[in-house]
Amino acid sequence: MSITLTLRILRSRRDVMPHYETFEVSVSDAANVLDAIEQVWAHRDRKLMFRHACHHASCGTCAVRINGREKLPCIVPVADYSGKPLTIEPLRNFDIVGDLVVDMAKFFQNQQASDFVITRPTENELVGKPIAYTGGMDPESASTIPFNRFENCVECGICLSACPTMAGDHKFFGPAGLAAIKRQLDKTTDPVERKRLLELADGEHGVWRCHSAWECTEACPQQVFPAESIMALRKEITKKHFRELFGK
Amino acid sequence: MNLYRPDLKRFRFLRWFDFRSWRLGMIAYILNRVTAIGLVLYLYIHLAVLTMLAQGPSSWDPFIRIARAPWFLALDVLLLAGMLIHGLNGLRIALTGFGIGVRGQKPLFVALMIVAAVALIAGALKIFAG
Amino acid sequence: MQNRKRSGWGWFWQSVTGVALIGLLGLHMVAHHFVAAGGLRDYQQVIEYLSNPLIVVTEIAFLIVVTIHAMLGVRALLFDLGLTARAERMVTALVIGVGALTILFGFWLTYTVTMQGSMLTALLAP
Amino acid sequence: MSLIPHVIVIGAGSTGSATAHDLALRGLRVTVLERGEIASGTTGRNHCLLHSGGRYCVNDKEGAIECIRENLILRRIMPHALELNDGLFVAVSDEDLAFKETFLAGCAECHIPAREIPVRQALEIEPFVNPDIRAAVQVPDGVFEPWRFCASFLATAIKNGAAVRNFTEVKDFIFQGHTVTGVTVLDHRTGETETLGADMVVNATGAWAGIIAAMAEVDVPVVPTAGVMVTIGERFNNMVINRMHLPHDGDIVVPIRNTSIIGTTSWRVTSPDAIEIPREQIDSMRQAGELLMPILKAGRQRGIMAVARPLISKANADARAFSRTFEAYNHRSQGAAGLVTISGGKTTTARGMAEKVSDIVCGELGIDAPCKTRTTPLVSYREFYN
Repeated sequence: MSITLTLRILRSRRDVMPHYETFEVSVSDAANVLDAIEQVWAHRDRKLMFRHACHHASCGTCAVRINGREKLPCIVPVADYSGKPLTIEPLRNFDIVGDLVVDMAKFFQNQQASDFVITRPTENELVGKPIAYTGGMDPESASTIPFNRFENCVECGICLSACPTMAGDHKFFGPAGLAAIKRQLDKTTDPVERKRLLELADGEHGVWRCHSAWECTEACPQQVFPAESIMALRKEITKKHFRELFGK
Repeated sequence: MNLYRPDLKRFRFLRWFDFRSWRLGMIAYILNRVTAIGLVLYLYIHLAVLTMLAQGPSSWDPFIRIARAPWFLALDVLLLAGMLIHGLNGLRIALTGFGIGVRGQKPLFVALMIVAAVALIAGALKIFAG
Repeated sequence: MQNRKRSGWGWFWQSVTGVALIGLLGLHMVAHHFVAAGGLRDYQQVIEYLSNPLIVVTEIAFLIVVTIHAMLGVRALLFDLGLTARAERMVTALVIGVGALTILFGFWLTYTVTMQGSMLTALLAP
Repeated sequence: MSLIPHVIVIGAGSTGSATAHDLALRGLRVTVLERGEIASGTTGRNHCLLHSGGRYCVNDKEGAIECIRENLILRRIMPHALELNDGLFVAVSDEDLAFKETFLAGCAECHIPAREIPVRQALEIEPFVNPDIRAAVQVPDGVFEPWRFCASFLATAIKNGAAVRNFTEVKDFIFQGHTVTGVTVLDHRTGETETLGADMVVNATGAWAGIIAAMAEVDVPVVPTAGVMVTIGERFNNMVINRMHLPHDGDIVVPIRNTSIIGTTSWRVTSPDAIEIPREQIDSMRQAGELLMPILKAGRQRGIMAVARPLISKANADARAFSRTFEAYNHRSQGAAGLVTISGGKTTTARGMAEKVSDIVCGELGIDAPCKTRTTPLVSYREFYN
């Protein structure tokens, strides 16, 4: 069965001020919001700029705001909104390239700063090991589920868009980058590397800029728990400061 | 007003007031901020008022009579509300920042706000009862 | 990131002073509003209250802690607006200055009122 | 003007990205033009299977040999975008069991390291596989992250001097006589149309290759063949679970991150853009997937995706029977010198496709530069944004 859906999309381009344009499209009732956006592009306006690749929440490219909330539209069913009009906007706290596309350059530089790799280090130890399905995730098991060999973070930028500190302070390192530092810290025992990572997370625009709104964790579609990572980093860094204070 | 406008980039913090995205954490964030600004302003008003003490009883005692008026006491209740919200929410932020109660921060916030509400009611009754 | 080595202390002291304030402010509020008859003290009552040295010490501790907490808070709030490095340095200098003035003013006020009080007490003493 | 020849690559899917990398490594000036986001076509929406070749080792040996060769190369050059979890071919019926010897012989013939493991052990490793399986064979399948797959190639290309322009759509070719000398593009970022000169143009647009070729009034025998994939919001398997039979609908469950992808169907479509998904295909595929792993029934359906694969038409056969191998076409003989099309194949074989088309490009340009992509490790996909 197909349903008619109204999409109000924020359009802008280098030479066009941001404004909303309304489109009506027909989609299957089983479709996700990304399918509806793609329908707008396919049948209404081929100039629409939007990012998408994998359509199953692995690549992290399609993140937008749907009715003011950050989502990966590839896994949000249109049925969730029961036919009501959808307002689709690009992520906040990024520069807009055009329409729904934002500039991810600085985001990826911060992701890279900790040398965060998306494959897990346990990769080689897993071969032939039995798996255990735990059903649902919590912050502790989410990073240790044995058979997921990629990190949970898909680098979509949703947490930065949801973060109120990011809204004000563009120099803030951002929840995703800090969560990446935390994961790298978990993976290494090398004291020099640990020191480097903690110093990267430290600083006026590092973990201390967070004001505990926990919006990143709330918005994250992939159980990365950035706020929890920030808190854990604070604890580690405070410990390090005290050790340094007493000359150790 | 469209907050995506590039010329509003310097006022990005206006995005805090996009009510559509407010969840519990954002409400806590905004409450903390609003009460913080209110309390800092109050600190200086308070110090200015206390200066009257240095001028002796002739300027202080008439003020105290005004301060005992019901409308003034209502302001006191507002002040108390600000202190309770900021203090108890701040307690959550401090605790979680040291790695305590991270997993239960949301119920912790709700519980602390209930404590704040109860304390506020008790305080208000006491203030008005004299 | 400048001041990397020291930057964590701002948040640390913000938390410590914050927790301390819960105690001190509670004491301050109870002492001023909930204990005194009629809710607020008139001049005479204030003088009597301040004649207790323990109270003076507590009030001064409160003054210092609340000023540090407020100034760190104002600084954090302004930093959240995404300032330039220059503006950040100016804000830091500004909150140190304003904080120091506030504490000095508080000292002066406590001293003046306490002195007035002791003179008054001396005058009234038969 | 630089003396180094300028090559335009149309399309930033896996083929275009790998081609840009190959040509940049050979020292050419490369510009990649992509109408949308990178990997937003077939590469993005496939089931992310890094083929061992096991799937094709009986009915498409050529494709299978390409797969295992490229699989082993990719493990060396882009380990940062791969989940190396191996694959398990399981026999769930008597016919499947009877197919086992043929399958193992096919693997041996294509040099795919296959290892039969006892059923009991297989069920220990994969407790959610249908407990009634009759046989299990382990092969070196894997999973790749499609966007990062392309971004890694492009990032390395950029590092070697290539320019990548996404959201830049090719609108027309520019000819001088019977030679393509450039393209007209629309930059969606600025809304402006401009022309870009080129010594060679590579059409690496996969299922869209026919549409692009038509702009230059040449033909390529690419048939856009749609496939549906259903994603389940939980992951139940460690390895890729394949059914041990000739490739069919819903006979593979690919785990990636914390999801499972059931793939895939196959039917011809007229346009590769915005494919309508037939409802009955979803149901039939879920049923077939549940035969392999009954627990999938309990899984929450997370999404459905359909995309057109570029199959090369060789005979009038059913879509499944097409070879999954690739083909490069030099359009010089059709009156469009300077234009080459590369299509067909799979993401797993993208590097091999790039090598083939880059050889043709270098041959046309009279450049003697060997392919170096087999041994050159790729930089992090994040450097795509540097």
